[in-house]
Amino acid sequence: MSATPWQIADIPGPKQAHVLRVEMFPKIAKTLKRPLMVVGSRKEAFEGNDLEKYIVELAKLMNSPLVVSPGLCKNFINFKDIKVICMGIEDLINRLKDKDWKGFDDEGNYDAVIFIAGIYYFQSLMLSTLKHFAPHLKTFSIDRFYHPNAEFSFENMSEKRWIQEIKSLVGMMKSSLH
Amino acid sequence: MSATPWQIADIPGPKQAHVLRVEMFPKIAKTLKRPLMVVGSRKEAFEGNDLEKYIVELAKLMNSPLVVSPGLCKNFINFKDIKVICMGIEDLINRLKDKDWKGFDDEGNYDAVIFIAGIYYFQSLMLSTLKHFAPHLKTFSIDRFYHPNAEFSFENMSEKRWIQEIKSLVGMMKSSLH
Amino acid sequence: MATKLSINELKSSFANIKGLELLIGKIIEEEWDEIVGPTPYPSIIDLRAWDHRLLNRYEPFYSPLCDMCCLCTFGKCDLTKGKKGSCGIDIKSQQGKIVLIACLMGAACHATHARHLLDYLIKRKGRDYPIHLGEEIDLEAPLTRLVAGIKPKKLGDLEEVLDYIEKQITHLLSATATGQEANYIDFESKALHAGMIDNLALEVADIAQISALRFPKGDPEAPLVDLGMGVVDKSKPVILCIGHNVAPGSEIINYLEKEGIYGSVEVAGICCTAHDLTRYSTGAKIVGPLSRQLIFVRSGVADVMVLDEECIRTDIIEEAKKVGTRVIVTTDQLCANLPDMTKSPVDLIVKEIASGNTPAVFINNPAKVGEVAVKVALEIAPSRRASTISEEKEILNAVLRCRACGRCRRNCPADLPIDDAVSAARDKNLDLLAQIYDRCLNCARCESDCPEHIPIVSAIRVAAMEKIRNEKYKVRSGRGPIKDTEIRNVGRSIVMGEIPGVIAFVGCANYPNGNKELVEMADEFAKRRYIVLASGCSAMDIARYKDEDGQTLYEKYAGDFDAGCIVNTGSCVSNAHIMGAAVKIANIFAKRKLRGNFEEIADYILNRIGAVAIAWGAQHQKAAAIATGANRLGIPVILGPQGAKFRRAFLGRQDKKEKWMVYNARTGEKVYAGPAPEHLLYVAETKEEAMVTAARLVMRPNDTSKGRMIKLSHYIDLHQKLYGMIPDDFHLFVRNESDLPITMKDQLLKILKERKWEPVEIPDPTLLERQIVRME
Amino acid sequence: MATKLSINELKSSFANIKGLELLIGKIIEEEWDEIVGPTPYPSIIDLRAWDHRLLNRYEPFYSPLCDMCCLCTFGKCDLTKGKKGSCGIDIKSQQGKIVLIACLMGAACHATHARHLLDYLIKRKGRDYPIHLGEEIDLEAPLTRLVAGIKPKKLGDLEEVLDYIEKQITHLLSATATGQEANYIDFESKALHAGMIDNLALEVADIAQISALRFPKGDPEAPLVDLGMGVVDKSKPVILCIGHNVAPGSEIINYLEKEGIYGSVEVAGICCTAHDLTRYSTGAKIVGPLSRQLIFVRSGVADVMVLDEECIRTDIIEEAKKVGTRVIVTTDQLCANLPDMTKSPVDLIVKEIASGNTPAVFINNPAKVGEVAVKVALEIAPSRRASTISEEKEILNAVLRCRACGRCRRNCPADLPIDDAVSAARDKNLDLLAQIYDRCLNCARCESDCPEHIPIVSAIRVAAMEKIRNEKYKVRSGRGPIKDTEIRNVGRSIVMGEIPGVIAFVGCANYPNGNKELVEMADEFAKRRYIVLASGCSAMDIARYKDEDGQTLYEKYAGDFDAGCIVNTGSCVSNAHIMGAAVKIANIFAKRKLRGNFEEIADYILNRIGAVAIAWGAQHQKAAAIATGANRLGIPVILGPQGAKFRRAFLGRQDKKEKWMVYNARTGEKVYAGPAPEHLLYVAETKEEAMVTAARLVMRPNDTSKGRMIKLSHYIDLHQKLYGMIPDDFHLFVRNESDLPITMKDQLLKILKERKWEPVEIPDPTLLERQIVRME
Ligand code: SF4
Ligand code: SF4
Ligand code: SF4
Ligand code: SF4
Ligand code: SF4
Ligand code: SF4
Ligand code: SF4
Ligand code: SF4
Repeated sequence: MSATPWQIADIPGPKQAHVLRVEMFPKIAKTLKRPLMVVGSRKEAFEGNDLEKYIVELAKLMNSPLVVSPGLCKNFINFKDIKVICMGIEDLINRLKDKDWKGFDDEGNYDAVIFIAGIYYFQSLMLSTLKHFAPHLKTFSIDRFYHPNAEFSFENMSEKRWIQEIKSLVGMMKSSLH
Repeated sequence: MSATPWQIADIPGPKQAHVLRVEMFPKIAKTLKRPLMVVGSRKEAFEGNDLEKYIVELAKLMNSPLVVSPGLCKNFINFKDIKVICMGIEDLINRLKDKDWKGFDDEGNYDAVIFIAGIYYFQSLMLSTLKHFAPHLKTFSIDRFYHPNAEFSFENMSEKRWIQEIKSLVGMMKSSLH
Repeated sequence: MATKLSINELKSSFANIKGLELLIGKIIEEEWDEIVGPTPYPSIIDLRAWDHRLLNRYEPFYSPLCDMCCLCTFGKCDLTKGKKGSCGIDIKSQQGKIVLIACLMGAACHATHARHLLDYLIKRKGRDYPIHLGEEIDLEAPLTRLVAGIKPKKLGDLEEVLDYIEKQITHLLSATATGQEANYIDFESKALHAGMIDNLALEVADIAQISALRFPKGDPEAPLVDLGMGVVDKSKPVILCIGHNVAPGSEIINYLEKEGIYGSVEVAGICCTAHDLTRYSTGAKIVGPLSRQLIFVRSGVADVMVLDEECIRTDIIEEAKKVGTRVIVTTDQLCANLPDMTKSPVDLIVKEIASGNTPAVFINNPAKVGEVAVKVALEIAPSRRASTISEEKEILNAVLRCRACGRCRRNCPADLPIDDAVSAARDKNLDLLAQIYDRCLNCARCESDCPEHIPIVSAIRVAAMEKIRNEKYKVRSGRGPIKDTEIRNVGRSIVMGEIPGVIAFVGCANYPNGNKELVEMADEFAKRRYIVLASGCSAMDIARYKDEDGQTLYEKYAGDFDAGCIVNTGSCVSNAHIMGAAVKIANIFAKRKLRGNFEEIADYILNRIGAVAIAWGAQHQKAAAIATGANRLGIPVILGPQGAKFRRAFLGRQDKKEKWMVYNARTGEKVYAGPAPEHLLYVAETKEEAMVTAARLVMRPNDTSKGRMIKLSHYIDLHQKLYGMIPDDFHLFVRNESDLPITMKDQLLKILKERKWEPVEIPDPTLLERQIVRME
Repeated sequence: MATKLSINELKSSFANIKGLELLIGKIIEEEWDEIVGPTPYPSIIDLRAWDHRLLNRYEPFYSPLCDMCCLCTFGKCDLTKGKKGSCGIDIKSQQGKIVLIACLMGAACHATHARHLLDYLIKRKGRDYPIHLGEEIDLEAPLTRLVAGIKPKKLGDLEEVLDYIEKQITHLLSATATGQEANYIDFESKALHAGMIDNLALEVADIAQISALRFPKGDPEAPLVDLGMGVVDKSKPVILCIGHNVAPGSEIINYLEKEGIYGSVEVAGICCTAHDLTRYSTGAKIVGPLSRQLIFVRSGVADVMVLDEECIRTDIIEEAKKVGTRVIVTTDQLCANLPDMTKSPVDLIVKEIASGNTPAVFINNPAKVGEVAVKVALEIAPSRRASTISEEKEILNAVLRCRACGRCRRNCPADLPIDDAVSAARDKNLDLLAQIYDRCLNCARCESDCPEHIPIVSAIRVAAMEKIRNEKYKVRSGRGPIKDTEIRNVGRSIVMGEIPGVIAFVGCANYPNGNKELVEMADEFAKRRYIVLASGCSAMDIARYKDEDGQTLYEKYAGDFDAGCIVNTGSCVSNAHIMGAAVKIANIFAKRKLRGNFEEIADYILNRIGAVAIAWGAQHQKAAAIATGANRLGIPVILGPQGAKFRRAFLGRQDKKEKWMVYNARTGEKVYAGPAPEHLLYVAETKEEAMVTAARLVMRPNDTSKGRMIKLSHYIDLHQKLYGMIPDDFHLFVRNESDLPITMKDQLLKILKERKWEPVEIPDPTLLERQIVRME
């Protein structure tokens, strides 16, 4: 439960993520014009809970498409009213870092990316790429790990607590919209 | 004024110094049996103040000999009632890290080393050596910089503020003894 | 020849490279009449134009593992978000530099290994010993011919190739110093050069040992040998070899054979030395890859452990000592502060070691190692102190100290839930620990950070004891090169695309989830009648699983270089034959000239040969070098998620049409050929992604419609099966309607229409202007 | 010779190393009758026993700059306080590995530089061009004879030395990969090997260029040449060369001479290329060391900038472009993603560059570079856009944005109070900025982190403009080797200790407080009649100060290798002659055999030759390599405080008597010889400490009483002067009363008595058993 990198030696340098608390997020979310939610392939994250459902709800609330890492997209294809893109995360990051990328709707690149459920070390490096090469993007990690390479990141927490946090995040987002 | 390494990229790894506040020190000092004070060669630190005097007082209060880096020992040789050793810091550190070293009084190694007024990057590396190879020693930095490689370190502060802190440290040590 | 004799009088090891000179002249002028291409022994800049072409399409993608640089006394420099270091470098170039350093460390390993082997073999067999890889292999050294531009006939001919390699490595390393190369593109060009050099070194090493030792020579029916933690017969004296250089291990076998006691002493290996021991003798056994090293050594089963070079745990000597295993280190690569007894008499050494006075020594002479190792093993085996039940109890008692602090997990490179497993074990449930065994890398970092000093890896061993005992598998011993005849058989089908692709599983064992995923992938592709290859730790790990019938993949599939087969080429150095097979197709099937003709061949492979390597557990710098070498030759590589820590990928952009233009060699026109292959080096997060990506990356501009149809149907099918949907991008790979898989044609045509697809021409594809009007 | 001809038909650059073979035979058998010592062309392990001897006394001391390792995909691994990495490595061995990598990067630079030079010189002068260093130098290549065991007569003879070097570098680099060398002691043995190899490469490079170009040949009266930021005549076209390889620069001069316009075009240099340009032609000018690079380039004075290799700011091409300076890169070490125009016609290239279409190009041909650079300079000089007053105003305006946030200082590697200086400048006081100029490394890290994007380095330049204009100094051009005659003159006095010591100022410009301290140190030692040497950036920086009489040290002191003189050997590669001088003393004065006899000579130097190097601003990996090489040869090195970032020192322990035992060669007894020299590699925090330490480290067991008396009196005197007291440890250096300085004898005797001092014998010291009964 502290803001040290989840993997002990995952210390990139002087620039490390601001700690993101759930209650901060709805406010921040309002300032985002074209957010993109990205779901990684940490399969354990989805065991014995309804994480997919919350993620989809969140994406809808933010009006964001959902990019899902290929290892997990099967879990998401049956949801309605949400654009699910099944795409390798590295490929995605490579496009996101290109300011002139057209996005999935041909309307241009996004302004913020919200990551969840990635394999920690892989996710960390993808965030590192964006940190260094995508100054045009804000990055958020709402995974259960403190991700120093994000701009804003949840702290480390247990799987159980995290699901609670995600739930309350969805709740807060809802009430902030209404 | 924050506990980030003074030189921005001086980030050694996951283990970084606890922040030392002046008021903590007298208490800690009481637990030390054989402390050693070490003065580095950051010459600017001694300009326009009486730093030497405070350092000597502190050493006396702790009943510690004073090792002074050769660039500055001239400033210290005229003080009375204090054992001043003029010795290269790297040579000193090399002995300190040897648990079986006999010390300057042939009574064995020390149990704590208190550093002040070192050249930042050099000091940082000497502290790193002790951190890795001298588990038998506690290390303190009461310099004006946050030194991540110490076990306890002051935070970064201005030269002016620092002299104040050193003064009040001396004061507190005195009253804690009486 | 007089020249050579005068040289032999010189004692220094360096002087060995002499005596070549006249021979070279001979080969060039008399024995190989192929015209010399534009780049024999290419310098750093000779192939730079080719690299820049590749790098323009497949731009370097960096994922910095560290934001700082600490390479000189100006550092550390913080390079975050546009900041530059004191030398003026930015993060991109600095990452390019780090990648180059890694590739050079890898290439240097292979070069050194090759030099050690060659020196040893020349000493034993003579400089004139012929290079001969078997009857059906005339093209003995595709990479050497291609890169060096020579046709090596004798062991001695390979020495100049190594001279060249050492020079290139030195020059490249120089460029990594502060204030040298300034731009990431040229760092990557240099990394590609380092990779090519690495691959060349692989070939030198493997063709030398295949020629001079009694290895299988391209034999598809190379024997099945024993592999697994459970295959070692503990009732016999046990000698364990770890590393990559077969010289000491083979001398152990020689000595045993000479004494007539081979069979009564177990010779087993870990890492590539194990592969090569079984290539040398089917009586040798493979314990497993790097990821089994620590647990096996801790079992105390080995009487003597012989270490040569590469991939040896730095603390393994201490671990061996703890269980009473004696140690011999054998090369300049790992001296370990041990006393050098190379010049002492055998009996004295044996006494020193066996008595325990000097339980670990350095002997820099393979034959002597062979004799000493055997004698020591025979002497101490009767009193061997293998691990006991009381020790196992002690370990499980230690587990009770666990306070569920979680530090073990947070120090685990694979982020395995080891804390939960130890906590469960504390509560008498060993199942979780036993599960961890399958995924664990044996790295012991968990242990290293446990505040309670619980011997976690030992606990894993105890929990998985039953599994370990039953780990008995069969692997086909490494066959080495692909035969010319095989190339003739399948060359056409590969180039036309009718064999959907060649998938090679290569590299180390740093998998995200254990080796089982590797097995699943190999099985899937073999089932689909791709040609599947494997080498190194991956080739071992593919064997470490049995199907319902109790068969490993090597028993299930044949060992030919053909559709639906699985080839174990052998140890890491045998990766050369994977690259070599691609080169051979270009030469034997397509008649492209090899000699000093790198660009043309790489262009051929990139555009025509649907080969992809999957380095699912790439860990070592050697893996970085091998992969980068494959890339220069036009072969894409897929890495597992840990591979992102190499910090660099080479990614194409499907959405940028201008990047996918090729010349049509028939007309000289620039035409759009689709994103094929889409990436050169790609990190996949999961096995699903790796498989689908591989199926996509085998597509090549040159595929015939029939070939493309086959490739597409696998791609779409795998995509549907694993992702649950038809791929968004399949239309990019359809040149005309006949590319479409027949069974889905209507459905796909509809989608094509929606996507405003239009047919394009199938070119005779090339990136090289000079290929436009080809003179052959 | 027939052999050689057949080789010349081969085009590849690699083939150049052929043709040597017969020659070697000749040299060995016919031309050098010195018996071959035990270790010609030593392998990694041949000198391991010597290394272990050194390392036992001078134990590696590590100061980790980073607690983590990130070298493979298991990482990052945290190695704090006993934790091990996934490969089992601990922090000590990991640090040893990092040090070895640094030494190898350095050695590779010198090897590559040497190869480039040699290839170039052989191409110009032929393989048979004689190696000749002047009339009074018969011992032309002390390190080559010592290490390689050959006596090189012709340029071509040096090729096999480079082959050897490249092989060693490759093998050593291999040992740094994951899972290779396991113990820090053997990492350091390998680093020492790398250092020796590095020094050998230095010698090859410098004797080749001295022989084949028209450099001073050991001339103590080498001419005084111009040095400083103010020496370039801006009214002429200006060509600026940066780097280390004199080939392109010398070709610029050749072309100017050929055209008869030398003198009307300025040819100036930065870093070692500058040294070598003035060795080639006294008309060339030295701008300064690395630490002046950025400011000078920003001045826009150069019309054309020619970059070769090493120590070139990574961003300097961008900086040059900003001020309109055209750029030519010239070697494979720095291609910078620039178009390769090597094969284009000169006029086309000139047009491309001059027009600004392609303001920066790559030309890999020195002669072509010479012509192109001159033509471009002539063409664009008339319209040169040097910096203007309005730009200066703009810069000072930018300073007004300073918000005193302090980030610049916290990003400054030297921890300079640049924030205060910029703040003061904001308040119209430029003095602090001008003071910073003297200490600033020109690294621009401050700028890089300024949130207001203030061009801080430019502001420093503007503030120091007046100083810069007046920076006009004289330096003695690099003379290269020491003459045999000089060695004969002073050899005895050095070995007996009667010349108190040889102090060499070497290495880069990363000083803690600017170059002035270096000048003070050199002055002090020259005044005290030590022999002072200087090389590389240090040799430049010693010139960058004038005394009251307006003289630089080079004007004040003669250039002989003699007491109270200051020798500029030349560029970095000329460091070979510093080591070489020590070797020459052993050979010429003491008649020790050189050939392949490293151990004996190093033992001789360690015990008898009071030489110490001070690398006060050591920054580059090359500095690590050079220093480590000196260490293996028995020469101690002192680093400035930044040197701690190399992470390793070799420290002796005065207080451990058992470490200071030597054999008395006359009797075979082991005797205590005192802590002399006390350390092999030591980091001093201040110049005071460096000076006193140097005076202590020149003491050697072999000193005669007279010699020791002289050394002791300087030591005690400097200690009193700089530390304010008599040293605590002087008694350790007193063997008997006649060692005591006469003037202080009574005082010191009293102290000796207090310290319970007892006299010991002066041995004929050696660490080698086999020297005990010496056969000569
Ligand atoms: S090499 Fe460059 S970036 Fe790295 S530490 Fe040195 S100055 Fe900094
Ligand atoms: S030994 Fe296994 S469980 Fe422990 S840290 Fe390594 S991979 Fe993780
Ligand atoms: S680190 Fe040790 S005590 Fe902590 S959870 Fe892991 S096994 Fe238990
Ligand atoms: S690059 Fe590696 S060694 Fe250097 S600072 Fe970063 S983690 Fe540490
Ligand atoms: S080399 Fe060893 S310590 Fe370094 S990252 Fe790899 S496993 Fe960790
Ligand atoms: S970083 Fe810039 S704004 Fe901050 S103190 Fe330095 S010069 Fe001023
Ligand atoms: S340019 Fe000078 S002041 Fe600025 S960071 Fe570098 S050394 Fe410090
Ligand atoms: S002395 Fe150092 S900085 Fe100067 S040119 Fe040589 S290596 Fe570069």
